[in-house]
This record gives sequence, structure tokens and C-alpha cells, in this order.
Amino acid sequence: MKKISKSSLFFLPAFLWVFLFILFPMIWSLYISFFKYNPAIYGPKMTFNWGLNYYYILTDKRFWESMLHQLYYTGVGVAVEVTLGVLVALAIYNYIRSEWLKMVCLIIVTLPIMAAPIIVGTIWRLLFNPGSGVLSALSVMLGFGAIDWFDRAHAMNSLIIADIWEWTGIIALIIYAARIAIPARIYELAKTDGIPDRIVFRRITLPLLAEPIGMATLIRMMDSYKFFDLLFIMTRGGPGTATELPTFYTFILAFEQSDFGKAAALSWILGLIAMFIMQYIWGYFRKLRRFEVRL
Amino acid sequence: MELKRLIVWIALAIYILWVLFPIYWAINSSLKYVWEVNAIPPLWWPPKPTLKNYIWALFSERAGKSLLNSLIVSTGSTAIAVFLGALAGYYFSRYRMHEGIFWWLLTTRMFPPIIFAIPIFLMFKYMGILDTHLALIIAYVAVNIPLAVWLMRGYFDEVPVEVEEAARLDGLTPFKVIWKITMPIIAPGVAATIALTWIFAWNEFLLAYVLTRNVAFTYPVVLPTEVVSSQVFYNRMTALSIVALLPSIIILLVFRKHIVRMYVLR
Amino acid sequence: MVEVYLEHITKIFGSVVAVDDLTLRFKEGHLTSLLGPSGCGKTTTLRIIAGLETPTKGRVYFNEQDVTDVPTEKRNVALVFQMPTVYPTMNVYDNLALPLRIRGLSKQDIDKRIKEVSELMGIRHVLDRMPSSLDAGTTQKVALAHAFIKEPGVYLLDEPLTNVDPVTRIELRTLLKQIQKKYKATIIYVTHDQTESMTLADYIAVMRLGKLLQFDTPEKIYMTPKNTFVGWFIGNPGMNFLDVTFDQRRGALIGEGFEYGLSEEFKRILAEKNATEVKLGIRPEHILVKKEAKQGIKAKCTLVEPFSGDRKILHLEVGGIELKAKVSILLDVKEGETVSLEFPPEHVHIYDKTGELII
Amino acid sequence: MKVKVEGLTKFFGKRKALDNVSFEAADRAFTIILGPPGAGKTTTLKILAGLIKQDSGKIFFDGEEVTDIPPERRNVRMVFQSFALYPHMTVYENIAFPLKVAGMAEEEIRHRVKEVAEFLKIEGLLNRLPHNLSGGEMQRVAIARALARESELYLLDEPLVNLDYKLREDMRAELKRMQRELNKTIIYATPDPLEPLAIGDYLIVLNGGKVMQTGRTIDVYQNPENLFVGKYFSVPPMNLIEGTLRRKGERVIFESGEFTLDLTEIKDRMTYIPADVVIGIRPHEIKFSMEKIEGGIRVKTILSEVIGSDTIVHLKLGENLVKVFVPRIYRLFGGEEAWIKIDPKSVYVFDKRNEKSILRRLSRNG
Repeated sequence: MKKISKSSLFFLPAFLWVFLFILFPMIWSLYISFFKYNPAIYGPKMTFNWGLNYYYILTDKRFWESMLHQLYYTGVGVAVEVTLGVLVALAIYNYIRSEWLKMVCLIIVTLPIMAAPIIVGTIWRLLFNPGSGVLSALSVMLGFGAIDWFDRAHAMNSLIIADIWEWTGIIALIIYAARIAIPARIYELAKTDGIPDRIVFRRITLPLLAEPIGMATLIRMMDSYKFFDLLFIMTRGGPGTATELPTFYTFILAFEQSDFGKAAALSWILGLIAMFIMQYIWGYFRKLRRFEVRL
Repeated sequence: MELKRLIVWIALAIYILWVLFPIYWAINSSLKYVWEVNAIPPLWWPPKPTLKNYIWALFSERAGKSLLNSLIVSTGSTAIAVFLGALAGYYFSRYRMHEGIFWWLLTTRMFPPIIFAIPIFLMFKYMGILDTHLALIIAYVAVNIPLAVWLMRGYFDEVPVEVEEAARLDGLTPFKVIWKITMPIIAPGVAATIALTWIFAWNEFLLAYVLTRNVAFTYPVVLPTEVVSSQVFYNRMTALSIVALLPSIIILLVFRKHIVRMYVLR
Repeated sequence: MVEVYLEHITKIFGSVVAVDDLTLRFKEGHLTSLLGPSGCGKTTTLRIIAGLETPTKGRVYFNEQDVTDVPTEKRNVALVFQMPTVYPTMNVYDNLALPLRIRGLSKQDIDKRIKEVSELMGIRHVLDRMPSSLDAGTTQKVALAHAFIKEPGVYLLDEPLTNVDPVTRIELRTLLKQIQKKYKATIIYVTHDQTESMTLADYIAVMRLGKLLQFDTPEKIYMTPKNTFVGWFIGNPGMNFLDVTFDQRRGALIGEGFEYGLSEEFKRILAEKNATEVKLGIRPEHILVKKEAKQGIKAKCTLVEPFSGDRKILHLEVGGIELKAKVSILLDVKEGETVSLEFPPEHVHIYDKTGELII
Repeated sequence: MKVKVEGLTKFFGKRKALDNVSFEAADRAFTIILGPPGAGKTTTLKILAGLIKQDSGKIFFDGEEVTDIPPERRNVRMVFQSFALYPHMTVYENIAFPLKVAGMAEEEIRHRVKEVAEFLKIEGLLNRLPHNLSGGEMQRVAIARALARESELYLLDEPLVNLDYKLREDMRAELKRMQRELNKTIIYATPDPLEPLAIGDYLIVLNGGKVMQTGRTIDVYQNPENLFVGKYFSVPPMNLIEGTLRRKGERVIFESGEFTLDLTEIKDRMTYIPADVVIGIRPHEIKFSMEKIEGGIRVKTILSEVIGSDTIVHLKLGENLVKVFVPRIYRLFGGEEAWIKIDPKSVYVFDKRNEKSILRRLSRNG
């Protein structure tokens, strides 16, 4: 027992820090979620309200709408990102011969994922800017007339486009790493058998990439659930609540309406959903350590 | 066959352009005056390139200070997070005990940050440390420890136990072995961990927005505030963006091999 | 079945010459082994024959037909790798069926053929398993079955038994030999293991640093290695070499501390070649060791290695050079003892300074 | 230094890595620990070095107990199987490191490194980094690092396993010579049964964490106490045939299916005569011929393996696969007819129930 506690000194500081400033606050927030707590209106008084916060949220139309937005946003965004990312990775791997050029391409593809989301949002807000934005100008030039990229019909898609720009690169990177890991001799065997490229892709490459693709998809889905910064700077959930996602709604409840009890309840609902999804990611999660991009 | 190759190349070139264009546009805008930015139709090239916006980004009361704040907070939190992460990473790599805690640590990084942003805000308010560097550093360390542990454990795993044992037999005590043998061996990994942890702190927005106001604000907090003023200073915003983007690009170039590992725990 | 002929093949990777002007004929229906240490160019040669690498210079012929520019898929070759390689995404049956399906065989024909081949290879019971659930030995059997079912013109085997367990290794060796004998298959077998080569091959090509050193039957390679490297590399332990000078007047080889008289024929040849600085080569088992140190070459025993069973290896010092001799375990020689050696003329080889065989 | 180990036991989790291991290693001798992978060889060495703590048992160096001395103060030198060179240091720095730690003067270190490097013929490599070295070179550097600082006890953990086969041949003799010159106690772990024969003075056979037999190498070879030692400590592996012993009057006959062997000649050496036995015959002690041998057994060959100038012939004897070592080249591909003859005096007999030898010790001169 004494031996264990001595070596535990190694991880205890890290553990305690995370416990004190993440885990403990989260438990505290669970506590708050059972109280009526709105310091801006009612002052610092907390009143126990028997889980009414949860009831309010689950019967709140705005919450369910935000969940629908999330589904649309994640569904469309991740689907496009994964398809595009896989294509880009395989195009770079198969169709560029020079190792040096491969490296340059991969670095460019990776560039957006290194930028702060808030910067990406700034740039895309500028590009989508009604009137003076490049994309508005483009749509006028192409004869579609002036499109307002931030109106009710387009705002969500504009967000998704910016998201695709930022995150396709990571899918490409993961798939590229996975493709490198497939031994060349399998393809050489296929060559001696005279198997056409089409069949090689369908029966060998794609099945072998299925796992990393699934993994990348899950990670992206989890990430899109955390999505906040882009939304904040580009549309702030607007117009109206047309682009509002659950995380942003939580933010508004807490920091604009000062309704911390309800916000805490909503954040716990989101947390439970996250835990549910995480169960699926768990298995895949450990596997990713196998991959490393050799640029 | 060659036609197919050509088509793929063109498609790839279009993709590369699509990635690079927004960055070009940001640079383009950052060299313009504000009326040029808002011109209709847009100007594809700055008519009279100016560095005024960069001077604002680097030296103005608000933007310049925000960059300085970002630097302080990122560097301070990285130092602590990597140190604690290295200790814990070494433990998990060598002793292979409490694996549950290891995975649990990683889990915290997968929740939407708003979930702990709210209670942390309330807690720091109660403690009276809102809007200080300390508040941000504490929060960033907490958020970044799992990343640092994950990365460091991976690097420690690559050093065979027998190398450390050889050092014991050469006459070093256990702590000296880590300091004089293991750490120098994984120095590149430590550098990568520092860089990647740093960039996360540097890029973080939500906690910074929630926990700071007029004193400890970082550059991501400043960016959107330039939007809400009566005039939208895109030229300034893009200039600040480009300046803030530079460390990311440098780190990407230097540590490109480590990016995939890092991304898993975004 | 195909006869493979390589004509002045050279392959350069960057600044490395992997294969250096190699001319070699692989006879139809025979098993030829490419033998050499790692990095000798044997695998590259195999890949050139497969069409996976294009030679920098030289031509490749299959049955007198130039196939240098024919792509792999049109050469009808079968490749078996050191790491047991099959399509990991299909079960064993599909692995075997795929090449036949590509050729447009009917379902019944495929089924029949797979039945036959899987019976022969002893993999009938794993036909519906995925490769990931098989051990290396079985996977290699599947790989060999996959090669066999295609009825290729030539089998190209790249160290196929290195990663296989000893029991399967014996099975696969027997199978290979059967395939070769029964179906008159041309097999090219790359290995670094002299035992594999000596055991299986009809002909051995010894390579080193991209160059062909000797191409011969296993017996000839063993009995008369063409140069010192082949002598050293083949054999267990390898051949001994002594630096000596040829003294024409005395008609003998002079080494440090000994003199070795030569027969008339040897003298004549050496005199003709005008060789003075030469190397004397003799295999460990051919050295006769005698306890009474009266005549012959005197040597000091420095180490006795009980080798296995009825033989032991003596490390002997002759004038600063170390020799190894394989002798009967009954010969009672202790370390530090002086013995006398005899080199039977019929087992003595003489090499020139650069290591090429003279006699 | 004389090393004595008493009742060493070590658990890794639930697995018992060492089970009451006791042995002695004589002063200034070459002692070999032989055993298959997982036998506990590395664990034993690491416990001797102090890198792993035993759960119970004691270790004595020259009669002094060292169990509580940490590795950095035991002054035991070890060569690891993986070589464990410091990857970020040059060869020179690797060899100099233990001297530097010991606080030796710069000048002295340089001198000593040079001396060791010359001894192991690696002077030319001193400025290289480990990842630029070949397996053989790494091994020499690892040995050099171990030798640089003087010690009374050197531990070598399978140092030849990672080398290719031609190199091993030379290194074996070199190691033996090194031990002669060094004249220190060496304990050497290996899974290769050829190595004890070639270089060891004393042998400890380990299997599954238990000591199977100890003694002088040649003694163990001639008198395997149990089936495991007989089978494992034999190159090529001993042929084992299960069957029954029958008494027919004064005679003792071994029967296995259709194959019978008259063992009357060694009846006197049998301590008792069990019914079910396993007999062991070393491959080179079977006489083999393609022509009929008087009193021989007719067999069918399966395959031959040619090793240098010798051949291992695989053949079928009744239902058993048997290997025969023949000191000449035979290239056989199965189905050929041949004759073999087994000398009863070369047969080992083990009781099938407890796998122990039933023969009295024999001291043959080899």
C-alpha cells in the first residue's frame, strides 16, 4: 500500500487539478440545476425547485429546435467533410508522385485546422458579408442575384460551409495516415492477379479504410457537438434563433439571461447525451494511437 | 488513364485553391482601408496597401494588449499543464495502474466546454478572481492536462524500460534516470507537447470570453468586439487574425508529424 | 511453364546500385534459389521479374519473349511474400476465387478448382475463415494456394518460410517440392538461409552487393565455391582461408609458420597464372587433425566448441590466423594443446588476392 | 564473485514468473541459464541486478545478502537483450556514461573508453549514434558499456538472439574468449541450446519459472534428469517416442505400435521399470543409410534439410516422425526407402507419468 501511494505522487497533482477545476464544478453545476438561481433578477438567493428546470427545458420548443439544428448541422457537415476528406487523402496518396509535393499538399490541407475557430469565423463572416463579401459578389457575377448568406434560408448552410472548410483537413489527414499503414504488398499481390483498379478499391482499399473512416466520423461528430466559436462570431444564433445550437442556447441562458439554474440543467442534459455518444467512441478511441502521419 | 490523372489533378488543385483563398482574402483585407474593405464589388487587390491595421493589431491599447494577455496565459498554463502532464504520463506509461483514471481524464476533454464553463464562471466569481490571468491559467491547465497526459504517455511509451534500467545499473537514482536519460531522449516529444498544448490555449475562445472582461482579455475576445461597434473594422480584424495565425502556422510546419495524435483530443 | 532469362539487368535506386549487370537463366521446371545476405539485391531481382520494378538497364525474357515493358498483370506470375500476404478483407475462399473470377471462370469450375487445391494444401477446413483469424503458417499456406490456383508461368517466392513455424515449414517445403516435380513448375526462391537453398534448390545463384557470384548446383557450390565469400557464406561454419605466398622454387605455399607442398598440377597452374599472393581455402570438416605434433602444420588449439552430438569445433591458431576444424567428438584435444594439421589436396582450394578461385 | 540464489519467487500479477528458484554460480565461471521464452530467465537476471524486487527468496554475493541494495549501488553490469543503448548519445558517450556517473576524471574516462573500444574492435564507431549501427555493432557497444566499469559480476541477457546466424557463429567464440581474458563471473541467459555447449561451464535449465536441472554443462547434456531437459537441451531436438516397456524373461523391450526396440543392454541402468515410458534418442545417434543395414529398421523418408555438409533427414518410424542427423549431404524429397539403426546404449528412458529419467547417471567421456 505504501509503495502505491509513493508512485501515485506522479499523477495525483494532475488528477487533483482536473478534479478541482473540472469535475468538482460539474458536480456543483448538477447541484445548481435543481435550484431557481438567477442572480440578475432575484439576487444571489437559490431556491430549490424540485427539478422544475429540467421540466422547463424538456418542454421548451426553443431547445428542441436547437437539437434539430444540431442534427442537421452535424449530419450534413460531417457527411460532406468525410466524403471530401477521403477523396482528398486518396487523391494525394495515389495521384501525386513526388514525396515533396505530397508533403506540401498535406500541409496546405492541414492549415485550416490549426487556426483558431474564432479566426476562421472572422474570415468567413467577411467572405459571406452581404454586399461587399466575395461570395455575394460571386453570386451576382454568376447571375444568381444578390444572395444574403445570413438570411433564414442560408445562414445554417453558410455555417456548414465554413465548418467544412475548417475540418475537412483532419479527415484527410487521418485517412492518409491509415492509407500509408496498408502494406504495399497487398496491392502488389493484386497486381500479379491482374485485378482491375475498380475492384481493388471496392474490395480491398475501402474495407480496409472502413475502420479509420468510422473513427474519423465519430470524432468529427463529437466535435461538431462542441461547436461554438464559429457560431458565436458568424451568426450568434440568428437571424432569430434560426442557427441556434444547444450549446449556444445554454450560453445565452447563462450569460445573457443570467438563468444559471436552467442553464446548468441544460448543460447536464447535454453532458448526458455526450456520455451516451462517448460509449461508442470508446473502443475506436484507443485505436487511433496506432496512426501517425509521416509527412 | 492519363485523362483520369488530369481530372484528379484539376480537382485537387481546386480544393487547394478553396483552402488557400480565404487566407489570401484575409491578407488582402488586412492591407486595406476600411472603406476599401466594404467596397461593392469587392477589390481583389488592395489599391493602396497599408500596414496601419497591423500596427493597430500589435500596438493598440486593446488588440496589442490582448495578444500580450494571450501570450501570458498560454505560456503560463502550458508550463504547468505540461509539467503535471509529464509526471502523470510517466506514471501511466510505466506503472500501468489506474488505467481507469487515465481514460476518465481523457473523457473530460470530450464534453462541450460550456458544461464546465458555467460552473467555473460561478466558482471564480465566488472566489473573486474573474478577469485575471490567474483565472484563465487555472482553467486552461485543467482543460489541457488530459491532452498533455495523453501525448506525454505516448512519448514515454516509446522509451524502452530497459534503457532506464541500464541507467540504473550505470549508477543513477530513479529520479536522476528520468531527468538525465528519459527526458533528453523524448525531448522532441516534449517540445511537440508544449507546442500543441500552447496552441490550444492560444486558440481558446469560450472560457476566455466568459472569464475575462476589461483586464485579462485575450485576442479571441477582442476579435468579435470589433464587429459590434457601429462600423465593422474587417481590415483590423483580419490583421489581428493574421498575426494570431502566425504561431499556428509555424507550429504546423515544425510539428506536422504530431498533429493527428493531438487532434483526437481536441 | 516459363523459362526466365535476365540479360544484363542493372537497377539503380538513387545512388545505390541494387542489381549490377546480372545475367541469369532460370530453367523451366526447376527450382532456382537466389541466395545472399540482406541487401544483396535478390529481392529487387525478384521484383524485376515480377514487373514491380523496371530495370534501369537490361532486358527480361519469358520463353525468349521480351517482357521488360509488359506490366505485372499481364505476365502471369505468382508472388509469395515473406510476411504471409493475402487479401485481408476477404475470406480464404474468396481469396482463392478472386483471380479465377477475374479470368471469367464459371462458378462451378471455380468451386471445383478450389476444392482440389484446398485439399492438396490442407486448408480445406479454413475456407470460410477470415485471414486475420489464421496463424502465420496457415496464412502462408493460403498464399501458396492462391499462387498455385492461378497456374502461373513462374512462381516468385520471397523468403516464404522465414516467418512460419517449424512444423508448417516442413510441410510447405514438401508441398513446394511436390508442385515443382508434379507440375514442372518454374520456381524462383529468394532466401538468405543457406539451409533452405541447399535443401530445396536445383540451382543456386549466390549474390552479393547486387552481383552474381556463382551459379551452380548446390553440390558444386558447396564443394567448389568460386570465391572466398561463397566459401565463407555457405557452410556451418564457413570455409577457412589462409593468406599464403606461392614459392615457385620450392613448389609450395608459404604461410606464417608453415609450408604446404603442392602437387605438380597445382604448381603448373599457379606458375602459369603467375600468382604469388594467394589464399588457401579449406572446409572445417576436411581438415585432418592429429594429436602427435610431429609432421604437418603445427597449430595451437585455442578453443573447443562442442558443436552438436558427435562433432566438435576446434579453434586453431596457425601463425596468427584462426582456423576452425570440425572433428569427431572422440578426438581428445584440450585447449592450449598443440596439434598437427593435414590438408588433403583434393579438398584444398586456392584463391587469388581478390578472392577469386584459381584452383 | 560467487553468486547464490535461494528460493526466489516472483509474481507478475497472478502469473508466477519464478517459482522457488535456487542455484549457485561459481566464482569466475561462465554460467548459462537456458530456457525457452517465458521461462523466467530475464526476470532472474533483473532480480540479480536489483531492477526487479523478488516477492520472496534471498540473493547472496560472496555470502553477503544484497536483497535491499538498490541497483545503482550493486555494481552489477548487464547487457540487455534489446541492447538498451542510450539513443541520444554517441557510442563514445554511451560507453563513457557509467564512468562519468561514477565520477571518474575526464582524462581517465577517455583512456578507459579507448581501451574497451579496442578490446571489442569498435574504435571506428565512437562518434556514431546507435540508430546508425548494425545489430552486431550495437551488441558490441552494449558489451563495451557493460565492461567499461569494472565489476565482479556480468549479466548477459540473450545477447546473440538479435543477431543473424553467421554473426552469431563468430560472436560465440569471441564471448568465450572475452570471459577468459576478463576472468570474472558471468551469468548468461539464452534460449539457444547450442550456446551452452559452445561456451558455458555450468548450466541452469529453467522452464516455466522452475529450475529443471543444474550442473556442469556436459554432465547435464549426458544425463538429462527429465524429459524437458532431454528434449530442449539437444541440437537438433531429441526424438521422443511414447510407448510401453515389456519384460520378456530377462529381456526388456520397448514397444510403440509396430516399432520395437530391445533395451536389455541398458536394463542395469534402469532404477525401476515403469509400464508407460517415453524414450529419447538424439538425432545424430541414429545410424542412417540408403542401403540395407544388417539388423536395421526399414523406414520411409519425408524430407531432408541440408545444413552445410550435414543433413537432417525427417522420416517416419511407425506413427512417429523422427529426425536423423547424417554427416553428409542427402537431398531427399519424400517417399524414399532407407534404413536406420538405433544403439540401445544411446537411448534415454523417461517415465511417462512424472517425466523423470529412470536411468542411473552415466559418466561418459566426451
